[in-house]
Amino acid sequence: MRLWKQFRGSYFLYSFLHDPVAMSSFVVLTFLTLAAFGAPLIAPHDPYDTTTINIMDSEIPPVWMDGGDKSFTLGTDSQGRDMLSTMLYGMRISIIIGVGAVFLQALIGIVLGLVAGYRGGKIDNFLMRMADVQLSFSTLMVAIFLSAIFQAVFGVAAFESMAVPFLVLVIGIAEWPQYARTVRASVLAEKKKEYVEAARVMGLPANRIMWRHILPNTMSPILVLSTVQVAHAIMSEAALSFLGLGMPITKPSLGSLINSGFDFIFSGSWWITMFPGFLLVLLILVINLLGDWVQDVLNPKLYKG
Amino acid sequence: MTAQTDSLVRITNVVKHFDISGGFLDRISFSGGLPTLTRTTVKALNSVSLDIRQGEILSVVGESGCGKSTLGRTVLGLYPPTSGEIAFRGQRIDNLSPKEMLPFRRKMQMVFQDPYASLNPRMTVRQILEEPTHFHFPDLSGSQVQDKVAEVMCQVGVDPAWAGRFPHEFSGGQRQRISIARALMVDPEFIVADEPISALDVSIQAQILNLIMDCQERFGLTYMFITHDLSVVEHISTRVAVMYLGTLCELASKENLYGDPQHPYSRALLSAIPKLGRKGVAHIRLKGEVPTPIHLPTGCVFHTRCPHTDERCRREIPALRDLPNGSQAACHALEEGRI
Amino acid sequence: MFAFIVRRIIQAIVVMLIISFIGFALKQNVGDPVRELTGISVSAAERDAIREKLGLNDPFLTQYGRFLKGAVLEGNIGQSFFYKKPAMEVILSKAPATLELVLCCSFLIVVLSIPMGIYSAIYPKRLLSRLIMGLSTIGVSVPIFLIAILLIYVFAIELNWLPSYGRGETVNVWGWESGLLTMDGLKHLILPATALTALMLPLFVRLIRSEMMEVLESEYVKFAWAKGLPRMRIWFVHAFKNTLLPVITVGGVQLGTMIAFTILTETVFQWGGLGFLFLEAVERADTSLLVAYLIFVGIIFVVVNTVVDIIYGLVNPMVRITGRK
Amino acid sequence: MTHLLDVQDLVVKFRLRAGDLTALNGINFTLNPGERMGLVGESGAGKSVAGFSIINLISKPGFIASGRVLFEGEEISAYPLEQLRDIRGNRISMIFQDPMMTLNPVLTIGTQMVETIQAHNKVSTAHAREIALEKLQKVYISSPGKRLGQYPHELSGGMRQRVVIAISLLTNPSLIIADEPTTALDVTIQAEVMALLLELCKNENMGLILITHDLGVVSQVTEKIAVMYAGRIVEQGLTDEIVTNPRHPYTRGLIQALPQGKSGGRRLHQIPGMMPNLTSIPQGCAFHPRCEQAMDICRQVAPPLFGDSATSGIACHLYAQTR
Repeated sequence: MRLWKQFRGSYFLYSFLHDPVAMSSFVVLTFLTLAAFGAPLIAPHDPYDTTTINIMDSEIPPVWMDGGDKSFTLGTDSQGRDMLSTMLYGMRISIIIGVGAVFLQALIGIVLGLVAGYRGGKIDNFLMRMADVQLSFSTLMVAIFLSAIFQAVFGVAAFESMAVPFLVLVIGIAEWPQYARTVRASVLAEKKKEYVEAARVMGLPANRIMWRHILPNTMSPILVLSTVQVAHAIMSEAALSFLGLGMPITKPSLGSLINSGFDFIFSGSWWITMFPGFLLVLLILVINLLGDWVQDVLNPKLYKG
Repeated sequence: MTAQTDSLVRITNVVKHFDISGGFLDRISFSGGLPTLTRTTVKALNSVSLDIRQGEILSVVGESGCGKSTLGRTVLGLYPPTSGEIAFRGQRIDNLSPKEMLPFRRKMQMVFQDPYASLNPRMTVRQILEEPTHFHFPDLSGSQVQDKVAEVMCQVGVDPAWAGRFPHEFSGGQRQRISIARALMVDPEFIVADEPISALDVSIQAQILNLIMDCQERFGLTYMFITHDLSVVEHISTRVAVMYLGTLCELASKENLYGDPQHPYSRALLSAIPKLGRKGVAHIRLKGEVPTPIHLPTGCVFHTRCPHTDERCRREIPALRDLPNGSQAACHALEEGRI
Repeated sequence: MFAFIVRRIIQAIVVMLIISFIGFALKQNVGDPVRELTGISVSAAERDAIREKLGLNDPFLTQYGRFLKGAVLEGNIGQSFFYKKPAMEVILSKAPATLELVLCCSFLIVVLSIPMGIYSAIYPKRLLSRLIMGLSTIGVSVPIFLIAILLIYVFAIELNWLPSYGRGETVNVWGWESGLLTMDGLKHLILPATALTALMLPLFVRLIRSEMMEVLESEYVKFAWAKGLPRMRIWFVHAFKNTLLPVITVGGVQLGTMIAFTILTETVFQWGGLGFLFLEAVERADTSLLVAYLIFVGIIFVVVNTVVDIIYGLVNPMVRITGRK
Repeated sequence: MTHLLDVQDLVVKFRLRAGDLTALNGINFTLNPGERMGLVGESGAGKSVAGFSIINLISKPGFIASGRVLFEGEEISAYPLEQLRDIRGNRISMIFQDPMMTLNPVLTIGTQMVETIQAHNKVSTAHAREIALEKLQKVYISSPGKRLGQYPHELSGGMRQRVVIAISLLTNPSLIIADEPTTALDVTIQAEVMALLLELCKNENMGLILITHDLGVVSQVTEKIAVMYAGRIVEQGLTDEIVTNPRHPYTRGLIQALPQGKSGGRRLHQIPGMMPNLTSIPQGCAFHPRCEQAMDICRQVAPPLFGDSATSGIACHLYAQTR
């Protein structure tokens, strides 16, 4: 109750209510998320149910164009699946992978960053050197490599059947350095502050100081980073799927839908690519806009360089 | 006043060096074209010996970088000393494990400089004050702890009704009171106060100084008061230790230091205090700059700036010696009667 | 400063060792070197003989040592199973296409992002600045393959102004297949380069703007105003020189991102460069080629990052004089 | 005689989303050529804002809402930026608080000095370097020739502040505004820098506005004082008079709160409470909630500056009759 009251009176809420961009982004994001997770309820067709799909329905244009069909509002893809339904299901996969990957990154990154920052010394040197090498390759490159390796080791079929956890793992491993560096930088800053010394003078054990005193104070940068990273992870997933290293076309995410449509763009079926593309951009854009707003409000110093 | 001569904390030949050379690669340097590995150490404390007596306020003064804060933190075991001993009531504490150290943690507390950084911004005042109590007195019941929080908050002049608030809801002066309350929660005997008022405004400084002195009276506390503000030192201390570049220059009673400073550095320092109503600036000018604690001068650390330097000062490190007026100072010139 | 450079170079070598080790471990565990040499139609007994002859039954570290020796002395990383040529040779033959793309984009980014970033930092409230910032927020949110597809759809399919795939006509200049010297090659370059630039530009504009705004708030810039300096001098000498430092560091790191994105760009535009080659190698499970790609890209990153660090050191007097960051 | 500086009813506000915040609420003071004045107050009193508003260099979102600043008879508060440039750094110089932050870290001392001269005078770089060298010698910097080629981080704090002072002297200004010039420095260096500033002002007959919270420093260097509280001047007058005989309850409290040599061991006088936030300045006299002598009128009417002469005044209802 007290927390709620505090939240209601907070600057956070105040600035949210006075920022139309943040509010409309939030509304759009909520709408998209609800639509994605409510897909089984609201989608007109079930794209996973092969019995309802008729290959003869393929490449039907949206309803307002010549040759459109009333039951397929946004047309169909090359396999005759309803675009709207497939996109909703695809967005659900994109969001699940995006959020799941960020959880994994955050978990690895926060633990390693906290340990590196608080303990310092050799562990710190080693972890940060590793993070540096990985980051200099760029997270996308690492993700591409990892999925390529996974596909080679487990075979394409196994990879496709386990694509969601694999992609979460791949993107999670590829991007942990972002968290580790951010957390480490803010731990180093917090560690110098006198409340940490006060806790040490009290004789509190190191673990308790790390988790109970320092960690809560690194939450602002973690929150800011997390919004950016969700957008990033969704984008990475789309890129991997686009390259054929991600979700299979039988269970498409937005990225694999765009990829499958790309071949048909030359024959004029632009909607198979453009609709999921637009949805993807909208999704990432609203998350980024919210991220910008969160950063403005919390204004933490993110790790640079 | 026999109790005053009892030593509560004894610091013997404490040395503290910090290695800032970094990783292996950072240590590579080139001298005469050949790669060599060099270590860079900051010599923060160079053999400091000091007794803190029961019930006194011992002030440690000096300019930034003189090692006064390091001394305070080393005494409390925040930094392990490179060499030397620290004893509390005669028992050596610098080599104890964190567990063996616990009973002493309760006796020795610290108050910090920056009231904005010294309280955890994510904890309420109640949590800040309860945590040490729960930790050190696990036998106390919840209501006993709450009573104690309320009591101590009253003692430092913060309304206990505000215990549910977060630090950022308080002003700098009030936070410093809470910081003092946190130290008092575990019934300490000895408090290291590291520049506790220098981040505060003048009118607030007086409030906190008064509080510090009240607490001493009420709880029979002993303080090590670290500051650069010489007028504050004159106001509150029993004895004063003057430090320069990690070395103790002069240790004297307040009256002796302000009335009859002995060490050339103390003299220069005291002449520089801006005094209300004194016209113009008439201070003893020191030549040159403070050397870095990475490259300490040989012999007496002050010889590069001292007006009385001779050959011996450049060569030999002076020891702290008793002077006729009862003070102690580390200076060859004083010992030889040159000044 | 000399010690600083030596340190950076030792660091670069260590990083390369780590990368080569990872590459080698991949090769050992993922690929089958015998197949790379012989193809599939060889009996099990013959395979074992070849294994023994190649020293594939030696301890891991011995093999790694041999691999490293071959790689450093002869540039030999292994044989591409598909091309039946040394993998490094294949990589080098495709590298010019990718490098030309990357260099063109880097040039465009530097030329465009600096004025845009500075302008929007100095006049944050003007309409043009808001436009730049708005566009760059959208730009960050559009995946590169979508930009590429959109460009193809508009300029190649609908308007039919520009070619949609391939490098076009190239000229061989001392072994370097260049598309920059022919009209046709340049035409082919426009869309891929635009796509890649459109992706990276917003990042740099936002970075330069935020760094510059921070510097403009600093005490020394305020002091420069108090000294009565002309505003051009304050902006371009006092503020921009300090903005440059973090931008240089990030710029080096972002080059890695750019090369990663060439994989996507080249796929969409069927640009016959490294990224395209890499994806083919993934599909064909051509491990040696993958490892060669990893090591080649690794070398580029390490060299660029080391050069960037040294430039940083030269620009920043703190490093130049103390040799420390 | 025209004053060197004449500040009239200066009001400075900060434009915030929630509305305008008054940081400086109508201050008045004058300074004669060669006169040294201290602007004293605690943090948040508006003393720095006052200093910076003289050359119209208030950080955003601050702006001068009303009032005038006359410098040698010219109304410089109305000048556009290009004209102000001729004042700033040329006829009025500033010295900032933290010498570690004031100098640009990537430019050499020489560059930063030469550019200042060349911004205001058409001189060759060689000639400008000579002037720079001469000023560096004036502030007692050892081997000044070498310093010109060095970067700020190669110098110690005290040395940097002397470089900043040298920069402020380059164009022979008639007024120097020093914003807490010694707060970031150690005691012995503080004394040196202060002595230097005093000597230079006397020798060159420059006016000085010294902004500080340290009454001790002010009393040693300045001839007159203005004490500020919550955006207003509450008392001004000759330094000697105010230090020995403070009349405004706030000034008195401030001086009594200072630990003085002979007060040893006793409790210090303390002013209860703290300075109000700019967002919640009490009605009437801003000091009344902390004032022991507050009367009914204090809670309703903000006292004007009651003055017995042109140079001194007290904003306190207790002194309303002494007019």
